[in-house]
Amino acid sequence: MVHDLDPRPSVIRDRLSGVARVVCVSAGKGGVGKSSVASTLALLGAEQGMAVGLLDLDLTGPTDHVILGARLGFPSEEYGIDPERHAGISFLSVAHFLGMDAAALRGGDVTNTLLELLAIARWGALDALVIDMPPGLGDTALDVHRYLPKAAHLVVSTPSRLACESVRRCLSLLSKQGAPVLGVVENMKAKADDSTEVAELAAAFGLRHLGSLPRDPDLESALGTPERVRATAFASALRPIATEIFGS
Amino acid sequence: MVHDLDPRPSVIRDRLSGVARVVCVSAGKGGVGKSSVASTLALLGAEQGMAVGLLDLDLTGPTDHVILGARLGFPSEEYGIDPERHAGISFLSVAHFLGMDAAALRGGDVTNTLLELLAIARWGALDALVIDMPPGLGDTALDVHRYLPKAAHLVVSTPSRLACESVRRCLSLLSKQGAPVLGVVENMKAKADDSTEVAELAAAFGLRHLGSLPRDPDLESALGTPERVRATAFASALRPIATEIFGS
Amino acid sequence: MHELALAEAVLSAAREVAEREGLERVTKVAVRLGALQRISVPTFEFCVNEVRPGAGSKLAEADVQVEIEPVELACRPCGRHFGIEQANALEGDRAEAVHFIPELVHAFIACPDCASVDFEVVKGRGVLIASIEGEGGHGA
Amino acid sequence: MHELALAEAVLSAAREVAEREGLERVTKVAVRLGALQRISVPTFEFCVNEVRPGAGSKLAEADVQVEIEPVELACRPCGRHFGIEQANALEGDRAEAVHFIPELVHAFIACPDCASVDFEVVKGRGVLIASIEGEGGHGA
Ligand SMILES: Nc1ncnc2c1ncn2[C@@H]1O[C@H](COP(=O)(O)OP(=O)(O)O)[C@@H](O)[C@H]1O
Ligand SMILES: Nc1ncnc2c1ncn2[C@@H]1O[C@H](COP(=O)(O)OP(=O)(O)O)[C@@H](O)[C@H]1O
Ligand SMILES: [Mg+2]
Ligand SMILES: [Mg+2]
Ligand SMILES: [Mg+2]
Ligand SMILES: [Mg+2]
Ligand code: NI
Ligand code: NI
Ligand SMILES: [Zn+2]
Ligand SMILES: [Zn+2]
Repeated sequence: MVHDLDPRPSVIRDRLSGVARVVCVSAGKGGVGKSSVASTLALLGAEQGMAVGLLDLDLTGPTDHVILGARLGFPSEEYGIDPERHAGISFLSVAHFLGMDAAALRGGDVTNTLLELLAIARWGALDALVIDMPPGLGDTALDVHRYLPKAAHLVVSTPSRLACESVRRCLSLLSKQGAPVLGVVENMKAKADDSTEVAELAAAFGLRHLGSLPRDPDLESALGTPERVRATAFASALRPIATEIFGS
Repeated sequence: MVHDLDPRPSVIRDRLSGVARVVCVSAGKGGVGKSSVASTLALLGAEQGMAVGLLDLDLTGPTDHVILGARLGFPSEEYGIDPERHAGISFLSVAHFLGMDAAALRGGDVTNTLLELLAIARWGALDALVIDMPPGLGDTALDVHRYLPKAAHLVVSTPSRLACESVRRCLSLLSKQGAPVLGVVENMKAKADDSTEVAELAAAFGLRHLGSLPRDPDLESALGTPERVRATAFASALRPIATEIFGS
Repeated sequence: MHELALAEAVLSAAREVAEREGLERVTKVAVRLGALQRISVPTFEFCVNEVRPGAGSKLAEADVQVEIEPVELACRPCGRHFGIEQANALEGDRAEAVHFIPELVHAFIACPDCASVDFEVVKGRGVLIASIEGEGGHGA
Repeated sequence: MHELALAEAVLSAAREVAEREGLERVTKVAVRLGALQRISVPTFEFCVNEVRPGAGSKLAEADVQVEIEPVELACRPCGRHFGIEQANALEGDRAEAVHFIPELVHAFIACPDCASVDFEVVKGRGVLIASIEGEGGHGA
């Protein structure tokens, strides 16, 4: 009576039943700092005593393992796969399976990969699962809304008009979808920069501007060492935002 | 005897028969400056007396119109659509049709949009068509290889390890595909930065490091005014690369 | 008349098929126009005749039959099928945008049941060759 | 045994179907295992029995039939169908990566004719419920 049914969507809710909240770090635009914010947010949550997971859904351009200095290699499997425990967080990325290889994925392959990861990963009890989103408004954005409808979005933009142009389209999509948006974080703000573009963008969608993170020349050299990432001015500026998000 | 045939691929070669070369500005990674490089490259080609086209294939996050200060609104149509003449170049973007709206596109929709644009746009005689690629290794990257197999890639990276991580996967894909790669351009190099990551990346794939473009604090305010973009230090550093690419 | 470009694509694809299959002439090309793209049958027929190659070509005598395929959209999250009313309601710049690039419908239409913009265009997208018939040569 | 997670998914989906269709019990669940993912029939049967809910559940007595579906890949640029040999030749970490996430095959396999990595997995990807049968209730 039923034919060719994909069993995976049915088990996703179970897999996330121990997860108190899902926070997607989104932008639409690439290079605004989604991965830096998502990874550092997860580290700051752990620092604050939370049980935090991090899932890198930038499936063709994963980078969170570089930021965290996480080992690549297969996660252990028992009743599914166990996200890697690293720097106090539970971490899963396609890079664990792919190593340094490259797989170009069409939309249907993206959906399949995402469903497979959500179906087999055992996150256990988490205060928050942070999801690092890919750039663009494509299959991942639509699938997250479809399969994780309660996920709340933390939207990142830089002050550049090019970033705001794309982030506006992302906010417009989230608004059409009725997806919860926690607010907008401004990243890579130069000291002298008094532009108000990001604040205006947030206001145009009735969203909070949650704060500004400085362009931090020391972030690059801290990459790969979690305690050094946590010690950057970038992380310091993100800390109050993390407290608010994980506390709320 | 033939059923449900998509007529569009058949006409693409005709549409580009007057185009001497296609140059894709690629990276895999977002935010490394693909759009800035692609748009400025097109402007510099025009400055050098070339007939240059610019096609923004970042279909869900187009930004070239912002860089160029191009008017949005429908292109004129005659025997197809005529790319907009702006600042001496022929320019086409999905933003011409979409304005400020947002359309999330799954992979199949990306392919359809790309085929439609390639089938209806009349580029005429061009010395070069510059294509601004989206971030990620997905439908657009695969379709460009499939439908424009002779396109040569100009790959952009920043010195950051996060950019290099993704750009390496892009180079790995291009290499597997046997796609022509013109070389690697290093963007947003800080004055004090003597990192060799991008040079090593190029060398690892047997490619030329074509040059470094400075992180230019004046680029942002020049956006939207082609003559000001051409007058930036960013454009000055790109000029010899443009000469080489368009002259070759 | 950007439709001329699509009519050319149809004839170009038909010629390619004729060559691949070794036909001497194409007798019939059936075209389906997806209603989403809002190209009328007379307009497309006019365009085909404008760009049709002259006497002596394999396509000179082909009977090009054009029909409209109604729009059918399917919402991925909730499964609802819809589309005809919503597509008909598109006006002005939105209709024009979808006329040029049917996928842009994703910016303008949502599922009437669950408001999702995540729907598939099952039918009625754009210009498609439904079938090609020919005679002569080894492929007849 | 990450396969336990997939076996759970199969039983969870079957239970959902039983509830939606008002079945009293599920009599049969036919599962197709795509050969690409390299899960053996005995392994998957073992996993299903490990996670199968006990007496009283709608699934307690279901006959879970598991069969392997061969791999079929289709090259988009050139149309060539291939896959069985290439998938069998995967070894070590590559086989393991594809065992966890079948799409990663795109990193490791290319079309034998044109070397393209742009192919579709037509058949034999992963775990799929081919059919579910049940009885009792209003949906029987
Ligand atoms: N606040 C910051 N200061 C300095 N560099 C930053 C900052 N945020 C991000 N970066 C750098 O900018 C680049 C893009 O950041 P990334 O987190 O990869 O963005 P995304 O995930 O949105 O593509 C990376 O090289 C990263 O190291
Ligand atoms: N050399 C540069 N100096 C300063 N800013 C730059 C430079 N290149 C790019 N940018 C800025 O960096 C951001 C990303 O550039 P963009 O061209 O949009 O990259 P992509 O197309 O790869 O996403 C934009 O805000 C752009 O203005
Ligand atoms: Mg990222
Ligand atoms: Mg990432
Ligand atoms: Mg861009
Ligand atoms: Mg762009
Ligand atoms: Ni028209
Ligand atoms: Ni396993
Ligand atoms: Zn719906
Ligand atoms: Zn092939």
